[in-house]
Amino acid sequence: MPRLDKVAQIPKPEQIFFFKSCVASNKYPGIEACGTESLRLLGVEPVESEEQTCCGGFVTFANVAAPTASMPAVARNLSLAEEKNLDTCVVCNGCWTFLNEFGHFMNHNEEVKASVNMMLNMMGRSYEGSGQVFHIAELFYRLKDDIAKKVKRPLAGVRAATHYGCHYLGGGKYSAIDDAQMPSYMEELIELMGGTVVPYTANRECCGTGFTQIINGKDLSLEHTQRKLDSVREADPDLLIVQCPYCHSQLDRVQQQLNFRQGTDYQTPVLHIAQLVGMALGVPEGKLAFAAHISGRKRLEEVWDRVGR
Amino acid sequence: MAKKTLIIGGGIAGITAAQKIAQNGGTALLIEKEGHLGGNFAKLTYTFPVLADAKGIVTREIKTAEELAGIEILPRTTLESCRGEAGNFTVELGTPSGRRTEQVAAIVVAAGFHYMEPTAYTEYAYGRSAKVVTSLEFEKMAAEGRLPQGPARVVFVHCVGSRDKAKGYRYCSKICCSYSAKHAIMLKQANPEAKAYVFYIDIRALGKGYEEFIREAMEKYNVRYIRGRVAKVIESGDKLLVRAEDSLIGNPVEVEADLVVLASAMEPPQGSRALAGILGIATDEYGFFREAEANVRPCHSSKEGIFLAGSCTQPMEIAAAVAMGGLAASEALILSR
Amino acid sequence: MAENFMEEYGQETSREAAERTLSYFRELFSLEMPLGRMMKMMPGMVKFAMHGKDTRVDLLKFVPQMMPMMKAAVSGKREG
Amino acid sequence: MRLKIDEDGIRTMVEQSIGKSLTSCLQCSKCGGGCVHSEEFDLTPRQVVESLLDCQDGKVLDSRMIWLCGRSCSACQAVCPVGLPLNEIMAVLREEAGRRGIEPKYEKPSMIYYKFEHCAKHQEEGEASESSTGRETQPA
Amino acid sequence: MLEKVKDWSDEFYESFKPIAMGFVNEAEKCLQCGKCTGQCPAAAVTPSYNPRKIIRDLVFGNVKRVLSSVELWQCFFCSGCYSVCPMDINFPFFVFMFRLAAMNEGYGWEDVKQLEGYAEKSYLKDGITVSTFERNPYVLDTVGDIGKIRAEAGLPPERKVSARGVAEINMISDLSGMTAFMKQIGGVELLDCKSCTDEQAKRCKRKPMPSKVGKVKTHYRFYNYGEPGGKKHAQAG
Repeated sequence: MPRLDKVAQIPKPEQIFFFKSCVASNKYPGIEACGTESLRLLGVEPVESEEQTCCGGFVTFANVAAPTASMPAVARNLSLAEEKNLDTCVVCNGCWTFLNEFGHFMNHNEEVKASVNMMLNMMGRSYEGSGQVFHIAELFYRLKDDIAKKVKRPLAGVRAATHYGCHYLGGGKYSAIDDAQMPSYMEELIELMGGTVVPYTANRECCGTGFTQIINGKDLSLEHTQRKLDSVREADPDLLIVQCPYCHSQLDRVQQQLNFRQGTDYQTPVLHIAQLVGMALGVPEGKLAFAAHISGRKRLEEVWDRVGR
Repeated sequence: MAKKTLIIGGGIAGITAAQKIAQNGGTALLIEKEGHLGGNFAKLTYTFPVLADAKGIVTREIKTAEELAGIEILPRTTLESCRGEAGNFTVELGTPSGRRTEQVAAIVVAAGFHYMEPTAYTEYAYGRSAKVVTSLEFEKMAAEGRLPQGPARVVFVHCVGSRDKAKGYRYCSKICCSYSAKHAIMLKQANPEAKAYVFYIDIRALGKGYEEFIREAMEKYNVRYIRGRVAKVIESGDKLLVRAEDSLIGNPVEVEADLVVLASAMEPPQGSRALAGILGIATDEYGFFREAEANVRPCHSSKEGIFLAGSCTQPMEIAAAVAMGGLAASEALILSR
Repeated sequence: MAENFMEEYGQETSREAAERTLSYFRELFSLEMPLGRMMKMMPGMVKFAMHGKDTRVDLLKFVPQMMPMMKAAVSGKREG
Repeated sequence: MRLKIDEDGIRTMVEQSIGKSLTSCLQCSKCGGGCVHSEEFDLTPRQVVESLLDCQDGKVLDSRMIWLCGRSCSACQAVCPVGLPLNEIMAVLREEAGRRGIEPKYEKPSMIYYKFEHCAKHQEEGEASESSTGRETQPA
Repeated sequence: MLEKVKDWSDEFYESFKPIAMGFVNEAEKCLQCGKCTGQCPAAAVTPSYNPRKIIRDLVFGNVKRVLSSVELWQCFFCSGCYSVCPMDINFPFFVFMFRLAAMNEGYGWEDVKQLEGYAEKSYLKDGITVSTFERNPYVLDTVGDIGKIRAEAGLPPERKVSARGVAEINMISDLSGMTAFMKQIGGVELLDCKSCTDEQAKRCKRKPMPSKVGKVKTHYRFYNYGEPGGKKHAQAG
């Protein structure tokens, strides 16, 4: 059950700082386009910034960067939102955890904050720690009444399975809006838009990316993803809904890799929650950018036919 | 004529205290918020470490108490207020027939305990799946003969809510190890075909015959004890998948189960802090009543004339609660003479 | 297995590895600004200043804030 | 590796041959503590018993432990507080392994980890994706 | 293998806690209950990875074993252990810190080397860690030009971070020592895969590890928490 007291704390913003994600921008542009577009349709103006870089989580947790570099990088990105006096909205679980955890850490450690601020002052910025970071799914859940009113393409007859992603629920044990072990807000959203939720056994399992394991320990990664995909195939949903572009990339692309390696036939289209909401709200087809998806294209077409273009 | 003693709570500790006071020439006023006496003990089917008929024992004890002349039993009664000092308390009781004021010399608090509802443990699917039950519900199932039939697999999970800083309490509930063994034996006796798995962290069998009892469960009844806390229970079709680590071999393991029994923690009784406020006695960080001195004066509360008995002070087994009830009774008698 | 292990490790114990690790982290997470560390930062700042006019302006604004720190670092070194 | 707990393994067979129930094992680790082979263990005798109780037949029969143990030494058996005949257990397991055609493992394994995945030529066509930049390697 | 307790550094954890900036704490509260391992995705697919054992070794100061282990590099960073932990131990941060310490000792560079390109060629150059570059031919065929798809979606054909933004993260990198750190990683000489012949590629499979990265001697890593097992590892040995 979503923690409703936490959801109520999320303000209904007029404007929000839209934090772009690397994977979403460069591999699945539909997530970025739909995220901004559906927020706009819901009456929230996304504000973007050219100066916003990658959150730095990947290079930090891949141990390429010294951790001393990641705090200023996080503070710099957050200060961009602070300059505009806005809260931040992210589309990626990784960005969410990284900005939240390290922001939280700096807010509770004055010495570190001072030394980070010294570095930011050199480039004419400063970090206060006043803004909050929300995941776009949190915002959608907050605005679910508006979504219910504005559905243009009801997802009738669409069977969707969900995957939340570890970095939102695991890392955000105390800050996520739902219970870390058995979340249900995405299911609620799907049902709200007229879809059917398909339960499957490995719902709360990791997608298998394993952060850097997909590069360094590919066998481990693929084995784990295969377990997940097996379970998904058993339930046979039309769509697999994720809320993290990195999980999205893994679940989408590994299907093809496993089909290539082992001759299996995994064909489940994977969609980001922003794309699903965009689909329901009637965002034009081009903006959903399904052309960037690899697995289950045929199935996706069927879904399109059902909901109407 | 000796002065009266008020006993709060009609569980086994309260009943024992009332009996002892009456048998030694005192008068006891036993109040119970439920409609019947017996407390948590009355919800059990068997006792441990000797598998004796719990219902029979409770009925016998209640009957003894009811027959004794010096005991007045007030069911559905709560304490409303309390004034005065040791030897001369004025208490106001809320009975079904209205308020009633009494003069008592001493008060024995035997408010018992409460089984925690493990709703916070969503990873164990409690509340979502009908096949995940607490120990208390398992007792009920056993009493009604609804235990799984045929070659079913039942998983018992220790330390649900106990020894858990994040979602539960940091203390050990002391009796879960023993009663889970009891449940496993009950299952095996009712249905020898069934398989029982117990996931534990440490086996804390501190008491006469407890270790032997648990070893008996392992060796005679072939209950499989696996060291490791269950990480999650997943619904898979009509089965449950229980995932944990067997930390003695260091591998994660998975058991397919038909029923999962959660040994939920012993909590302080509901409203224990409010009761402590009325009486003016201290509680500890969890809401258990604090004893004046843990070792040699375990039944003295922080206020003179108010005594504690049973599991409202700490998690404890039946024998200890009975012993403490007797001790509280003798302390109360000193004041009421 | 044990032989493999010894071949690679030698007689080194965890104590020695622990000491090295601790001193490594002490240095890594130190928030102090000794002169040596400050000098190491200089090339980065110069590179930033070379980037464009706006960066130079921002960096110049920072100079008054930097001077006392420089002084402290220099004098601190002399005292030490 | 996640193991699935089974019910029917060689446990019953072992118990019948030694004439004693394995459930009496206290898991106290006294057996492994004094063993001369502790340098080369993959499983300690205690873990062998635990694995047998979990019916992890493959794990036990594939281990080196059952081949290393039982060579004119009964240190574990002598100290066992519940008197489990560990030597006999290992002998029974060796027999069973022989029956199943599992080769004896006496040689010492190398525990060093090798890893050579940095060359793109080793990655077959169609499997190098991982949302990576991978600029140091060219598309195949 | 037989270990001497006197070789362990029992003060290690206590002195590590204050300097680890809060990334390593609460490990002393560990109950060794195994809830973390029970749900761990890495433990489910690897033979010997076990977070519980790593925490135990950390608290007991058996640092050598943790740092030289392969298992340290098998963590999935999924935070599942933290989410179920009854004592709120944030284990992924431990792994993060210990990987740094292991690199200081010379272990695990070959893993990090593969990731260094993301930082050097993408993060610091473009400000974006994941570029549009695609090397999977199947994906290239199916998807085609990502710039075109972006344009169709109403976005600029390429996401650009402003030059000022890139300059700023470069300065952060220089000032915080990240650049220097990366130079050290970059010191591993690997065969140039672009120009290597088939012959070289074959050799590459058995190529010994570089003996030095920067100033640090590189070491082999060991399966320290159990027998790897399986045919694949038997061959590797």
